[in-house]
Amino acid sequence: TYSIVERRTAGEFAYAITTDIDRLDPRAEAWGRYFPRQFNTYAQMADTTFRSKYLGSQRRDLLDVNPRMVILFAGYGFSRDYNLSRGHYYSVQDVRETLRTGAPMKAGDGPQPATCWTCKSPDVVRLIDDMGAGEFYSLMLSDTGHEIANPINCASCHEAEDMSLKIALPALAETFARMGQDVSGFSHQQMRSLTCAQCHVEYYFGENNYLIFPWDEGMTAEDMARYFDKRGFADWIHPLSKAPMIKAQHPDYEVFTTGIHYQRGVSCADCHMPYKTEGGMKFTDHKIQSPLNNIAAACQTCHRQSEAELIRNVYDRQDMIYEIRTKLEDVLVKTHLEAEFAWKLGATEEQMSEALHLIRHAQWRWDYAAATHGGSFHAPLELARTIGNGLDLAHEARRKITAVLVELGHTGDVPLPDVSTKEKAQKYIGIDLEQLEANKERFLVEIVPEWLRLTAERQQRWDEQRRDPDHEGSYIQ
Amino acid sequence: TYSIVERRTAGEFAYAITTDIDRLDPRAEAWGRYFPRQFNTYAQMADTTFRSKYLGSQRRDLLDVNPRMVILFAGYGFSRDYNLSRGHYYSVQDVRETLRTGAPMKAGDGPQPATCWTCKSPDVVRLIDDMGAGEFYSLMLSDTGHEIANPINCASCHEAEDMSLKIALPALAETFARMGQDVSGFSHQQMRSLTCAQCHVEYYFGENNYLIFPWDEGMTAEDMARYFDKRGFADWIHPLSKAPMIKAQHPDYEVFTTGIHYQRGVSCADCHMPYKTEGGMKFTDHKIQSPLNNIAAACQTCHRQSEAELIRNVYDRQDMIYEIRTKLEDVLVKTHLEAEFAWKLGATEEQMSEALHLIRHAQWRWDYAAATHGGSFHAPLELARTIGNGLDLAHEARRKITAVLVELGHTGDVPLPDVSTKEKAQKYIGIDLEQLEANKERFLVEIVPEWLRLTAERQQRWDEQRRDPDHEGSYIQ
Amino acid sequence: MAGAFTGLAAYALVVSNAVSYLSDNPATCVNCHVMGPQYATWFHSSHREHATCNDCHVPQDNIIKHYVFKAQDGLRHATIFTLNTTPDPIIMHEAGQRAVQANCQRCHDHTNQHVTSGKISYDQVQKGEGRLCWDCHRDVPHGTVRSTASVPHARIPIPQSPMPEWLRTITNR
Ligand code: HEC
Ligand code: HEC
Ligand code: HEC
Ligand code: HEC
Ligand code: HEC
Ligand code: HEC
Ligand code: HEC
Ligand code: HEC
Ligand code: HEC
Ligand code: HEC
Ligand code: HEC
Ligand code: HEC
Ligand code: HEC
Ligand code: HEC
Ligand SMILES: [Ca+2]
Ligand SMILES: [Ca+2]
Repeated sequence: TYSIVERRTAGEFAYAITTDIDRLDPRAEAWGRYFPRQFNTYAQMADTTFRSKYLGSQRRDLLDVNPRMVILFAGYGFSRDYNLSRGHYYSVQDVRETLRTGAPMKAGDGPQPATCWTCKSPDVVRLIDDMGAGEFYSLMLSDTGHEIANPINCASCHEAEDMSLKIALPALAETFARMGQDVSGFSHQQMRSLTCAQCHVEYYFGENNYLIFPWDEGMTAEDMARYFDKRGFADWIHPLSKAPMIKAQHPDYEVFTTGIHYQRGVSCADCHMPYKTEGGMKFTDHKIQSPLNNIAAACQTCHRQSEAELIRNVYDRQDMIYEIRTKLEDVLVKTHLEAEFAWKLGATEEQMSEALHLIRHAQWRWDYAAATHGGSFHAPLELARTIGNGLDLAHEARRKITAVLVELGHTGDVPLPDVSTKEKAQKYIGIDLEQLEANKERFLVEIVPEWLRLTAERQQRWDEQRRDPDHEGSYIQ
Repeated sequence: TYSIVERRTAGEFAYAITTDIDRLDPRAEAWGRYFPRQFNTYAQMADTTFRSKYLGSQRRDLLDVNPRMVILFAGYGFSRDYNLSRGHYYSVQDVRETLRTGAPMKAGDGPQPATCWTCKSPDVVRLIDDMGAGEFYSLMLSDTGHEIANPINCASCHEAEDMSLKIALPALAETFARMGQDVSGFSHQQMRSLTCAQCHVEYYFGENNYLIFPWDEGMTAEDMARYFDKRGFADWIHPLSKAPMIKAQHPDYEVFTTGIHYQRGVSCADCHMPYKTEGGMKFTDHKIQSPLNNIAAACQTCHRQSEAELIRNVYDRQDMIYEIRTKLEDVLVKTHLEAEFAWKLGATEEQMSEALHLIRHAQWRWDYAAATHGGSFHAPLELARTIGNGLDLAHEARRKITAVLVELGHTGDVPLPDVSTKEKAQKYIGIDLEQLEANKERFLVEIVPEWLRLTAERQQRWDEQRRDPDHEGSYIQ
Repeated sequence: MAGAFTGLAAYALVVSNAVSYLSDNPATCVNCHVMGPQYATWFHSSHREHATCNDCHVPQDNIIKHYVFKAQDGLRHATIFTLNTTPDPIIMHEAGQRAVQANCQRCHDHTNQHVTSGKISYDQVQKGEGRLCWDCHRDVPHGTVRSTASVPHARIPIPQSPMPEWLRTITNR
């Protein structure tokens, strides 16, 4: 028979298991040995068959689905290749395979810095522990390819001692510190979302490709736009319109905090890692995926509606957001192309400057809504508000460009190119996809196997050191 | 006085009461005699002190709060006078007092038909029972002023026999019948919203001012716009832009059905007429008002959050909708004024026709969102979607007009009048407010008292007949 | 004076059945019809077979606390009921929530032993450090709507009237 007093102390020892896991061990298997339920569900992420109306784990070519993005991202990596994510299990592999990382045939080659690895692997935790964040970020992706091998896993979120949640990567803690908050003060409950906020957030590369989250002014689209404006920051100059653009990357956490679930204390883990019962025991399901593949545990503990109705709720919200988001995309595409036309007619920087500033802001708002894949459900109203403002700005930009055209003597419609498919659009902006794919193929065949060989060697050495009774200190170095 | 003893059993003999109420009796007091709790709460609607951030029972001059509406409604009654509603208790009085009904000094005078009374008084139920709906609608408001005296009350929603809910007015039943549905088949739970849908819906006047709800194609803004387009219907021609406009009036029910509360089976009465306990008796609170004046009963039966948090939830949604709605208003105002300028420069109907069609549709979407006062909470996302589409259309309209101006040889900004206050805007569109108010004053002093005298006589006759043991049949005729 | 007061208090206790608080039979809770919705929802829940009202609503860790809590709570409910100031909707107080949370954990300790949800106390929840069991299990056991609106036609055991038949006939006329 239980007494509450006894039970509460018992609870505290739950995971005070002594393991020999090194906190820097980046291999899921090394941790998984002690936690078979969590490991097994984690491993289920290898399965990428699930597909919902807009999302899921199947890789989908988003540029093919929506060729407008090719024009919007012209001049930037995302116009080459942009896929729907497949899940944590594939994080490293996807970085190697995307055309955005090009084909660096030797250490030091571009186009991307090592910073890209940051959110893809706990090997990064190990390297940063060793060399410091600044040093790591200042390397190239190709410099570190042989060091980064394990996809996101246990060491990304857990302390080895007691399996409590932790912020393993520096950027989030640095950001909060700038804002006067100490991550170590956050409660366990908050950590159930903050571990995700290490990566599922908008970021940019500062000096020497230092990873920064631009939250100093706040987390809405307007707040972050102000942050970038103040610093005169641009990710790239759009080759068609010549507007100084800002890229939004997955502001999932930021958008989520404006939604009703966050406001009611629901955390990311509640829906994406709900409890599961096996033999009457609860544990956290580590198959992180679309909750629509697991409605019973992810939603129905809190909502008694049928699966069909809950799915409809999600699709309804997504449909509404996509409807107005697409309107905004259409205007933006035309505006870039008409701006290009104005330059061709000899527009001056002075004539164009207002319009370009408006394009920057309109597209930023669009991207804030588009880049957060779950946002259409996490906080649909905030996205609708942001898109509404984006529509207003984009039309205003287009209006300004029309006025410039009139000044330049052009009236009536602007002749627009046919950019209605991924192929046509990429051709128009001068992307030679075949060439890029051929280079990538060479890289994957010639370079990556060498990276994997070095990794295998390294990891084998660790295991030997771990088994070696004479070895002192950490078996990882 | 109650005792514990009584209250324990009070619940048992609730409403198997036989009354002598005539089903057509339009007086709350006549019904209230038997139902003191409902009557007393009903009578509390006389109090109009409550005011929330945007709504409440205080009369507020919406044209003063938002002068853009003067321009948007130019040429239509709403540009003269538009107030925030005060509640059912004032329905008849408000119709008499609004400048929209002018100053009809004798029977038959305009501007408004008797149809306006429909949603304002159960006296209408009585008259329609007598003369039929078509006949009633074809009269003028002034023809029937002496017949309409009692504000919305019991007979608007209840059967006299057993106090069950009923659809007392014809328009809703006719609308459902056209769509192949029979109102008598609706469940009690549905009636808890449908009694409100008798009035809180978009309507228009068909032939001979027949009251119609335009739902045949569906209830979204797009569906109803299609309905009106098919019929080539316009409420009025805008005097500035000359666009054929459609007025949206309070599509509360329509918008509500797209929101999560409706989808989860919550009805209007749940929030606006929550249960109340008095002496252990649960009864329906008949003080119909903003739920923010009664959070405990209206929200906390279902939500465990604090009052402050629930209010914040409502205001957050309203703020977001108002933010983008205002953007849309700004564009619409400019578009009307620029269209006016184009006409002045000699634009042709052909040049303008596309733009005018776009204005009609953009403003309809705006109005659909603006006219439903509760909609920003009832279904914020649907309104944001609708406003987003409105923004796209309005900017497109403005763009077309700019193109016409260029064709007419005008480039650069259009000189716009200062319409930034209610006074300035009304002056610009030629409204002589003082004159209208003076006429109204004469009407209220000279005509209305006579109407009230006739009413008193009539109602006294009823009471005499009711008390007369020899009188046969209904005491009302 | 004091005697009269004691007498009145005793009368109120008897008539309002406050003594029934000492029993564990759920029907005794419904002695007050204001408890009707809770009874009806519990009656249709999976817990009917396993847990009575008191299994959840009264501390079970210590026999003295158990009865002190019952007496305090029972007195407050009886008083409020008698004074006719029942809040609508009724919402659990802090002490009540603390007890219920502990009771959920008491029975479901095994299930929750390896996850943090099993270790969260009411006080931690107040500090934002976790959630109550019924923040997730929102329907356990009373459903999400706490008013008669949720169960308008629920059948609950109607309490025996303490009024003599003849008095009732007269009062009801
Ligand atoms: C270390 C960085 C990192 C952390 C921490 C992280 N994620 Fe991710 N997440 C990613 C990356 C990268 C991807 C895309 C991987 C790919 O498809 O290549 C991703 C993908 C996802 C997906 C898409 C899965 C699918 O099937 O397509 C979901 C859902 C998700 N993460 C949720 C979460 C949640 C919830 C948390 C916290 C409990 C979390 N993530 C923590 C980086 C991270
Ligand atoms: C702050 C963390 C962070 C950084 C830095 C980051 N990513 Fe990601 N990455 C993510 C997250 C989170 C996802 C999953 C987004 C989703 O699909 O919802 C992701 C997804 C991806 C994917 C899979 C889907 C796709 O887009 O095709 C690739 C490839 C990728 N990132 C490459 C990169 C590259 C290249 C860089 C550097 C330029 C980079 N990432 C920098 C967090 C990050
Ligand atoms: C993306 C973040 C993330 C990753 C990666 C991750 N976990 Fe977890 N893990 C969590 C969260 C969130 C919880 C829930 C913590 C809580 O609320 O108590 C959790 C809980 C646990 C628990 C506590 C018991 C339970 O089931 O709740 C164990 C043990 C655990 N994880 C092991 C692992 C192992 C082993 C791996 C690698 C295979 C892993 N985790 C990878 C986020 C993660
Ligand atoms: C831990 C509890 C919890 C989980 C898990 C959860 N919800 Fe909710 N949900 C809530 C709460 C709380 C609200 C706010 C309404 C309220 O206060 O009752 C809400 C609101 C909603 C709403 C209405 C908000 C809106 O945008 O209109 C929808 C729809 C919804 N949830 C669907 C889902 C779906 C689908 C899932 C699973 C993917 C889910 N919920 C998972 C607790 C939860
Ligand atoms: C109330 C439930 C709920 C919560 C809480 C929640 N999500 Fe989601 N999330 C969803 C739903 C539903 C989807 C849409 C899935 C779909 O369409 O298949 C989604 C989608 C996603 C996706 C894209 C998945 C994919 O298949 O590519 C990511 C990434 C994501 N969420 C991350 C997060 C992060 C990070 C948090 C916390 C900051 C979070 N979510 C909180 C329910 C939730
Ligand atoms: C017979 C027509 C009619 C019916 C039926 C009707 N309403 Fe109204 N309602 C009105 C009119 C007219 C007004 C504005 C009266 C005024 O201020 O002059 C109004 C005003 C209101 C207001 C604003 C109150 C305030 O304090 O400003 C609310 C809330 C409301 N109604 C809700 C409801 C609900 C809920 C129902 C159904 C239970 C309902 N109405 C049924 C016609 C009706
Ligand atoms: C189909 C039902 C219906 C018809 C027909 C109708 N109304 Fe109303 N009226 C309402 C409702 C509902 C409200 C409350 C709207 C709100 O404030 O939310 C209202 C409010 C009002 C108000 C008070 C607030 C204000 O707008 O200043 C006036 C005055 C009014 N109506 C006049 C009229 C006139 C004049 C006509 C005829 C042209 C008319 N009504 C036709 C349903 C109707
Ligand atoms: C705008 C519509 C409307 C008006 C006007 C109205 N009622 Fe009601 N009434 C309702 C609704 C809705 C209910 C709840 C019915 C239900 O769900 O059982 C109700 C319930 C009742 C009941 C049943 C007991 C209860 O409290 O639930 C009585 C008796 C009653 N009303 C009397 C009146 C009297 C007397 C008046 C006039 C003073 C009146 N009503 C005016 C809509 C209205
Ligand atoms: C009869 C029950 C009921 C009443 C009364 C009620 N709600 Fe809700 N509310 C719900 C349900 C059910 C949901 C949908 C979420 C879910 O499934 O839990 C919801 C959702 C919500 C949401 C999230 C939806 C969104 O738009 O993001 C908010 C906020 C909310 N309610 C506030 C209120 C407020 C404020 C009131 C009072 C004016 C109120 N509710 C009255 C049952 C109710
Ligand atoms: C879930 C709760 C809820 C439901 C259900 C609901 N409303 Fe409302 N309603 C509100 C809230 C909250 C407001 C905003 C009040 C404020 O801002 O003061 C509101 C505002 C209104 C207003 C304007 C009130 C004013 O002060 O002028 C009207 C009219 C209205 N609702 C009618 C309806 C009708 C008709 C229905 C059903 C078709 C309905 N409501 C259903 C919660 C609800
Ligand atoms: C004498 C009549 C009566 C009896 C018998 C009764 N209650 Fe209550 N109960 C009330 C009243 C009145 C309230 C509202 C008082 C308040 O909110 O403080 C209430 C409130 C409650 C609450 C919420 C407030 C709190 O204290 O946390 C709970 C839980 C509760 N009762 C449980 C029970 C249980 C369990 C029983 C049977 C053992 C029971 N009641 C028997 C009259 C009674
Ligand atoms: C399995 C545990 C359990 C049992 C058995 C149980 N309750 Fe509850 N009770 C709860 C929980 C949990 C809440 C809080 C529910 C909420 O607010 O959503 C609650 C709340 C209440 C409340 C306050 C209303 C509120 O929503 O805060 C009353 C009154 C109540 N219960 C009475 C009873 C009565 C009477 C019985 C027996 C017929 C009973 N309970 C049986 C767990 C239980
Ligand atoms: C007196 C012991 C006891 C108490 C107290 C208790 N439970 Fe239970 N509960 C049980 C038993 C026994 C079952 C049935 C288990 C089964 O059927 O396998 C059960 C079933 C459940 C279930 C699964 C079935 C369902 O209804 O969804 C959940 C969830 C649950 N309890 C949650 C709770 C919560 C939350 C509380 C506190 C509010 C609580 N329990 C209090 C004994 C209890
Ligand atoms: C963060 C959300 C959350 C919290 C807090 C939570 N649970 Fe659960 N619980 C769940 C989920 C999700 C499941 C798994 C449901 C499934 O398997 O479909 C579950 C499963 C259970 C089960 C097994 C149900 C079954 O059908 O077998 C019981 C019993 C239970 N929980 C009781 C509790 C108790 C007691 C507490 C508080 C100590 C609690 N839970 C706190 C989310 C939660
Ligand atoms: Ca960025
Ligand atoms: Ca209309």
